[in-house]
Amino acid sequence: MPSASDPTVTPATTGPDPAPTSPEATTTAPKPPTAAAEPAAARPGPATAAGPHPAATGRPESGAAPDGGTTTPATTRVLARGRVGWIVRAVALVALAAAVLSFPSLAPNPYILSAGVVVLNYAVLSTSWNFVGGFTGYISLGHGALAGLGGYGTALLVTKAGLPSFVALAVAALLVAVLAVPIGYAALRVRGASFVIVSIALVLILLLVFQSWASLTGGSRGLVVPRPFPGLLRPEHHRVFYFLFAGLLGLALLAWWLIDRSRFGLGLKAIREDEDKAEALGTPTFAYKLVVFVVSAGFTALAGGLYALWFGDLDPVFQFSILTGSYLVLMALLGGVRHLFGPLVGALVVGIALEYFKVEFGNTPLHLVATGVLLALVVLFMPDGVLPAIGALANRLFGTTQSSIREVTAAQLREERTAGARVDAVAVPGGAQPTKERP
Amino acid sequence: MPSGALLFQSVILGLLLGGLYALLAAGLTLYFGIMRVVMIAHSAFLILAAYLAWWSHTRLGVDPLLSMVVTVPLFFGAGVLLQRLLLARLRAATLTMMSVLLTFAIAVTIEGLLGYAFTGTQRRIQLGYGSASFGLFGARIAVVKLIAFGLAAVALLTLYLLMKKTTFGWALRATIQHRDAARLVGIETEKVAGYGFGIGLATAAVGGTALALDTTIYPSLHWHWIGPLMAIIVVGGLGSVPGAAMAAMVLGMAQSLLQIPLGTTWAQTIFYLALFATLAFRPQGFFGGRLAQRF
Amino acid sequence: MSQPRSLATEGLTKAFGGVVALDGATVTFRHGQVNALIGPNGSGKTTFFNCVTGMIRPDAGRTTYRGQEITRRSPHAIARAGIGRTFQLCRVFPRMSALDNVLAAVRPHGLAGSLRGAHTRAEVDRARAWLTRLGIEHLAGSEARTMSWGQQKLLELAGVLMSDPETVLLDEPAGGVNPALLDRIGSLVRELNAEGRTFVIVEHNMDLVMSVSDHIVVFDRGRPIAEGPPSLIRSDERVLGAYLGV
Amino acid sequence: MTNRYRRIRWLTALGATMTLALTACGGDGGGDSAGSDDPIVVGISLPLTGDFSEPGKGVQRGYEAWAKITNDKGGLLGRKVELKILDDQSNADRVVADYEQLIGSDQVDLVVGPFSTRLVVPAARVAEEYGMLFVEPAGAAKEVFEQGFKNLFYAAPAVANDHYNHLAEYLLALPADQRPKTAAYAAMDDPFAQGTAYGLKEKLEAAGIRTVVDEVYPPNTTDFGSIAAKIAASRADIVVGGSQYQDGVNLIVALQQLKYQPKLAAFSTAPTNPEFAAAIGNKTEGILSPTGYTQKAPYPSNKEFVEKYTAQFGTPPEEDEANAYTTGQVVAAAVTAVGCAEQGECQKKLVEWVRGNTVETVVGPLSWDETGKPKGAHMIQQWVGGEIQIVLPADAKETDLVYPKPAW
Repeated sequence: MPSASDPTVTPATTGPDPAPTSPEATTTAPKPPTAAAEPAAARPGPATAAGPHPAATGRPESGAAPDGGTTTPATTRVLARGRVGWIVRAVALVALAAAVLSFPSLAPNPYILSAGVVVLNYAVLSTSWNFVGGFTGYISLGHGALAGLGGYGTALLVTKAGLPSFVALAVAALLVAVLAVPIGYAALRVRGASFVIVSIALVLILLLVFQSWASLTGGSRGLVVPRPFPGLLRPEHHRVFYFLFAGLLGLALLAWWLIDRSRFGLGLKAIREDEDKAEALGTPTFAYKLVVFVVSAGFTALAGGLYALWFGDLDPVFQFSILTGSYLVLMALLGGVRHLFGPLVGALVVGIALEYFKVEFGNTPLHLVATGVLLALVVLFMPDGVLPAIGALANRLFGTTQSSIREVTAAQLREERTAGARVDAVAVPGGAQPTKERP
Repeated sequence: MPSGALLFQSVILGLLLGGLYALLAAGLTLYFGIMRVVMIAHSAFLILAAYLAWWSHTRLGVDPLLSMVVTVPLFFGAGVLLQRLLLARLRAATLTMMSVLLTFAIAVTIEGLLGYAFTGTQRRIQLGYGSASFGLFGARIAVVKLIAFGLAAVALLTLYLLMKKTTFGWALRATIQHRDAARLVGIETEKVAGYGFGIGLATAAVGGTALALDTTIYPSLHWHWIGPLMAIIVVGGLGSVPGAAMAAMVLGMAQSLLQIPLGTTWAQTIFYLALFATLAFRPQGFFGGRLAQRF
Repeated sequence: MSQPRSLATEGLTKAFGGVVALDGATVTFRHGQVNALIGPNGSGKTTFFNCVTGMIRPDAGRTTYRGQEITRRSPHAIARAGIGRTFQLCRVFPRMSALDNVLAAVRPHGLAGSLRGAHTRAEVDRARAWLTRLGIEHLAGSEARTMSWGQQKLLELAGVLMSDPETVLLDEPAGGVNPALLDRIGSLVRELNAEGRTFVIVEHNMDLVMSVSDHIVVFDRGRPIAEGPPSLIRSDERVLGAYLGV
Repeated sequence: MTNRYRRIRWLTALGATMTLALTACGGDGGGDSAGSDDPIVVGISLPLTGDFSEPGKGVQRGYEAWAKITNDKGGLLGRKVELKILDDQSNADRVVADYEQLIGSDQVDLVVGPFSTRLVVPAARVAEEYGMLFVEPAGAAKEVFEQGFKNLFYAAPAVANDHYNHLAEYLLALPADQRPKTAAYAAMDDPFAQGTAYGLKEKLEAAGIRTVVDEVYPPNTTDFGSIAAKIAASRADIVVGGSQYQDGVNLIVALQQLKYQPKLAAFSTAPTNPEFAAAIGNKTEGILSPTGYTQKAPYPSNKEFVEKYTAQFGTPPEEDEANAYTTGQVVAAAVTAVGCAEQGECQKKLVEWVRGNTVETVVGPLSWDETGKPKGAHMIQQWVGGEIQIVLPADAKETDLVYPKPAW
């Protein structure tokens, strides 16, 4: 449709956040294509008028392809990304997996290996967090508590109910997921602030309960979790759990990726962008949020339970800690919540930065200051995380390579098209602002 | 069965505690009303003020109450700057979530700096009248607790008069109720929001001084306060100052009385149970407040 | 007079604090026609939309659609009943591509439908067709926030239409758009109406209102004060009075 | 709540990421240890920041004093003693990672324990699984000895539950008309602090002294008004506090605010602190406290310790410092007797030696049962005449126990 004119006055897209939703933004409009010029087949609408809601059946109206036959990914990324992009991604993925899996044999001593387990644990936790944080934009500071519940659940099922370790782990994760339903019900019924408050309150109340209910949880005396493989020497123990955590990470990433490309995921992202609007378009936002919260809680509990089996000692103050939750947030935000590998990258970046602070400032609580300042900087200046920032940088350096995860922007598209496109400026009328006073 | 004397004593203690909760929750409510911000750092500033009171007493030999001459204006200024320089920068679309993180970051930073300056050791002001008390119908009221309550009451009353009787209070209430409408009638809402934040933080300065009089302080103590305070503002109805004050008194009293049969730890859970119950059954809160529904 | 399939309200009332935004509004819209809802600022038009679409709970009164009460239903349930809406200040999903913006309106069916990995070719085609019809197909891959105001308004409309509503509520479709686009929107409304969709439009631009609508309802102080065809409304003194504050 | 939120397990993660990068660059030189000129490296993880940082630093001073005094006398087996101290930030995850690093990566020759019961158990498990001797200065709660550890020894006279043994004996020996009838207990929810109070509670209950108040408060409690109100309302004859430092002070002040006057008031830890008297406004008269160490103790090595410690740090040592020093003494005795100090077989010999022998230390002669529990009891001190003095057991007393205590 060459006749469809290009918007002429370039909107202010130079800044990182052009926010053209503001009514003051330059008002340009495409020239309306004449109805006659459109091929009738492409016109939606008339066909749907036959029944009351034909589209609601989800059946293709033209085209005979049955569901699943000729499906295309929903997002436009695919449209912009070429075969090369796929290959690059596949190679990167294989390299990453190889690096992760070969680490145990490269680790020079058990300490390094155990540190690797901790890293993986954090990667799983922040990826699990990202099910809620990344998709819906609801920020939970209480995921540490869900991990703690998973840990205690697993431990108690092993010690009190006598279940085998990994059965206990699965049951505990399931129980936490079930428990997440009423928690989510209270937290997600109203918007925004209440969710954060509940997530913090969850940590605080669970800390109180697990500390006080000493007859069950051992209270401040702690709870010892029996080793699942009692015969293993400590280095072997680390190795086994390293692979278990790696497997769990893979599972969490896979689940995230599957949701990311599903209709469910699109609905969740719509919630993140504009919840009212999503609701008005027919998305059952509350149910969506609740489901994804439960999924997130389940994965978090799995990570927490696996950690308990690995670590062996549980103490309420360490299991139910707000800082744990906040570090997950920091990792995910820094890495980029919109990206599959964002939390993973964030865990590494945050880790190194804070180790630096710890080394630099020694035995003072200044690492807290560093954490606070880093979090504030990310929130103020890099709310999208480093991955997009790097992506943008790479784009700037290497031109508009579309292997980037990012969708192509209108500005880029426009540039590509400028050569041929006829510019016909539509003057912006004085009353471009939607003033409500106008009668 | 607890004796009548113990019950009465607990009621008195609950009242004194509730007063402090009320003052602190009022500040927290103010922020939420003005900007829809859950100010996690409120209690960190509270502890900061307590430390300043302790420091001026221990190092300078000044009565802790006098430290307010400095801390109240200081905190007011800090509040204005905090709102104008940091919170106002956040995008409106993600304000609620990001402001939580930002204020969380501030809280952690304050905690770290306090730990750096004063170490993690628990501190307590040693006053000559620290263990003095007087009797009231068989109950005993500690002088320091009464002073703390008095401070909270005076500060709350001042806040009330400020909100109800002054032009600024009118502008502030208008901003809280409908920002756009307030702007339309010529209120400089940005400026008002900044001052509102300043007032909120000033209440933390008063509260911190009151707190320092009778309890131990340490850098991470703020986590101990923020939970109950958040519960209070939700139960009271987000954004409603009188609602928060009511909820604070009720929950403070409940905590004090529940300690008799349940002990300290379990009694604290009343705040969170009230929070969950409120959100599940009456999200708009129990004491007025109509902002919660939409945010 | 009342048509069984139409959107209707009865005594809808909503107060914010002391301000009464809706005061027992009883309205019946004409099915299959373009209805307009006009009135001075603050007369409760947007609140009316919000109540009808479930975004705000009315204090009293009821809403019916196709003979069924929908008053207490959640917004998504009302949307699924066939009522789509746009927002006063245009709202799109800023960080999703235009195509995703439109596809977000596809309703998945059940759990299996939700978890299906992708949209069908037909759905993508239909989404593209809407973008094409609204003249923004070339922006399919762009994030919505990079688009101009006018483009975003069209995109919002495309999303609503993708959900295939039988009745479309438009909140100030002309707000902030230039004359060329205004014409385009006007003719689009007429076309879509001809295809069988009912419209309810809140609008201040009288030219647009008079040119597209079949039936006009005038609001003042939270309730209808007059209704009728444009020719009648144009000369109604009460309407004039309401606008001029007489 | 408390500083514990700082305890973040992920910092360990950083170690991994850093070392991940380093592993590529080849091995470390820490592996060789047996050479006779090499120092004996003793690995320790301590809470230098976080909740337990104050006592943690005390323990650190104790270890440093031990290393200096030992080296001044020529070291162990002719080798210098070198301490390698890591900060665990009062965090259990971190303490485990620290010992992993010390044993696995840094290849230290010996390890000794961290501070606080909560950290001892996880740390001891690491040492156990690497087969290292683990003598520790702070895991006083009885749970520590119920984990089945074979290599663990507590280097102090008694576990928490036995701290008040002498006092219990004293009270139960009183004539029936003087014996207290009722008792009130308030303990911090901490294995050590609670253990002290509950140890006494068990013995008194068994003898028929009724418990009228039994309160456990979280470590972050700052307002003791309600607890004090309950105790005051019960009019218990005696009050026992399982306290650390500040909570004990707060509870005493709150009790004094309520004008409660018990016949006996015993609090663990707090009353032995040098700042205690000032903190409660000098109303200390009659307050009791158990202690495992006193600078005035007549044991030969103690004189040297107090003297040299005071010269090194300017102030005389307290209990934490003494416990760390004791730990060092126990390890040194074992190493000297067995004649080796490195990982591997040697550790088994060290363990066997400690189990079978009695060690003379600054807190007296120590020996252990098969779980690593010491077989002694604590002394009881009391504030008498504005000064804290030993009153029990009878053979060590500096003055007589005052009962019932005067009003405070």
